[in-house]
Amino acid sequence: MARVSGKEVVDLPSDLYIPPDALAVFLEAFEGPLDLLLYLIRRQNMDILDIDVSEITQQYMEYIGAVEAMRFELAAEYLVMAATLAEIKSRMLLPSHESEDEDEVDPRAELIRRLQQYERFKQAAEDIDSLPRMERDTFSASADLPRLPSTQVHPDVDMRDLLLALQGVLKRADLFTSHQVEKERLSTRERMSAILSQLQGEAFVTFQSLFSYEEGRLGVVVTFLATLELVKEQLIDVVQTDVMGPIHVRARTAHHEASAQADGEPS
Amino acid sequence: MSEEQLEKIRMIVEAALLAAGKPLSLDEIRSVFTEDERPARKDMEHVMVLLEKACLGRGFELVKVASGYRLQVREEFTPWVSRLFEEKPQKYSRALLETLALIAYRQPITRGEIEEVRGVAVSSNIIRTLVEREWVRIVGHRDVPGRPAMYATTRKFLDYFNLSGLDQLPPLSEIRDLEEIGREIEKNIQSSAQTIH
Amino acid sequence: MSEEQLEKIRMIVEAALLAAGKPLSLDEIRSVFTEDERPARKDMEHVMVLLEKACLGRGFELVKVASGYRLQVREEFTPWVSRLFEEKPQKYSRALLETLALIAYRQPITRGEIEEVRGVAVSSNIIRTLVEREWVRIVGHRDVPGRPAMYATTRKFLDYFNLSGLDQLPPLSEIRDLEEIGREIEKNIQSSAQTIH
Repeated sequence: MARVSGKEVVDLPSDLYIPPDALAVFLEAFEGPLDLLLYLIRRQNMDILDIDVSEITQQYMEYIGAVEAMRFELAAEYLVMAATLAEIKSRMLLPSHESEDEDEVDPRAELIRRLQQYERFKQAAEDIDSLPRMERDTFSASADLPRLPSTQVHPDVDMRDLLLALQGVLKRADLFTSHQVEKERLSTRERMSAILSQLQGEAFVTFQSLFSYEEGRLGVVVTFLATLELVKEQLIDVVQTDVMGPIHVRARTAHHEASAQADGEPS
Repeated sequence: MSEEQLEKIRMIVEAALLAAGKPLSLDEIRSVFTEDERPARKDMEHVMVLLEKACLGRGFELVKVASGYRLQVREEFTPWVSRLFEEKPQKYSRALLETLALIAYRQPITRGEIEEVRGVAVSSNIIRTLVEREWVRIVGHRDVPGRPAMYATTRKFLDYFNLSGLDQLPPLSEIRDLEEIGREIEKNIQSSAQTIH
Repeated sequence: MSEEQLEKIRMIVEAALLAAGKPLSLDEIRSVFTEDERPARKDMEHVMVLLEKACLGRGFELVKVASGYRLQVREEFTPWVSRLFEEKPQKYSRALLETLALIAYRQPITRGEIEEVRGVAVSSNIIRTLVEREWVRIVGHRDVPGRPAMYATTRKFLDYFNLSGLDQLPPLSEIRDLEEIGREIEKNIQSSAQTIH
């Protein structure tokens, strides 16, 4: 039986009957007309540089003929090669004219060049096939992992991106014209947040404890403004039980706060 | 069995475990040997002990799990190895940045108030992401129906942006000039995108 | 760097390569270290030599391929290891291998140029298989009518065949003497190829 390596295909004497099965396998074994030609040349022990064109052409035609007789679909390339061979054969029969230009060379040259070229890559394909290959000649080594600590990587944020986002949203909300946001001192807003986190839980806190004297006059003013704003926004209760007595403050929502506390640990 | 034979079997077992990439039972390991060379279970167990010892001073160790033996990376090296699998952080969405900006400038603010300004709903994911990153926290609840949480920024937020206080945030009046900056950035992004192609 | 430090780095590198299960470049390996502990490239190369030596007498070895370093099963143990896998390793057709060889040695090359050498049409299936395996990719289009795609091999191709670079491919056989005859033709082809570029 035929082997796919091409060279060692079952020997089919050109003058003998070719069994149909063998022919099918045989055709599959060839990668095209050049491959078939190489096979024929090797089988005849010819030197590729000194091909007996008429002998090779004759054998080639016999194969083509046999294939066609079996009504196998034959790739057009095989027929083109048949025509090429016929042409070379006829040109070699003609005496070469001296008057022809200097480029006149052995008419076999182009065929030989192509055969050699093809043979190189046919060999190269075999070489590549014999390289040590993953999953056939070796396997990549991998080890399992113990449970990895989950490391979450946070995206970086540029202040400019943040401001651009704000600008976009303010534009949409048309807040530039009302200046609603702009009027407020941010330090007051920050202090409002700070006071609110101080007021976690139900307990009242003395009004004084909101102030820190180390902050100086400005700090006191900011805290005072923040307190007023919180009162205005109804976020805190300010209680004075006795006239001139101590003032107490507590978050308006303190009695519902217990669950929120876990989320918002003051930093 | 000779020392030498055991060594060779140990190498084959190591190769098999590293190629399998999953635990192999003792019998599965034995099945890589042809019948006439297959070690007895007792010998195989001995080989496993040899292999375990051979993994001292290496990056991996032999571990016995329910379905058999496996080679795994030594736990002590996971801090390094896990960096191989760190996913590149995705960029934050525009919606998240807008929400963050509003919390920064308008704190304390409820989700409803953010939605009012933005004109669209704020997904819980966004709030969760900001809270998980510890840039935003709940500082109280507004005393209105539903008692919505009020959000404020944290010290971590300030630290990240190198601010000593919120008053260091650019005033809103400057933000209008940002239009200029914005165009610049867009232009840069576009030109760098072009060089990539 | 002390002996001890180098040993530890060697173990970490081994762990990282086994965890990755694919080749890692020197810089990818270095990236598992934090900035302050990251070894210089020179030290890292030294560690790779240490690791290579440490794999003697083991079931696996360190190999350098195009994408970097890979730990893989020693070829001598493949007969045993391959019994783990029921599927036989895929065989590739001559047509595919010849096409691959032409792309590898003649890249960048168009399908038409491959067909010219092989003397037969190249099926789309073959190209698709090569591209799907990521052994081959389109690197451009030749500026001739039809603008045919030009193919080249990838690093994955080199990795798969255990090559560290194209120069490691087995050398092409010489074209023998009668080349004089073909030289004229070659020259013509080259000059027409040059006008193509």
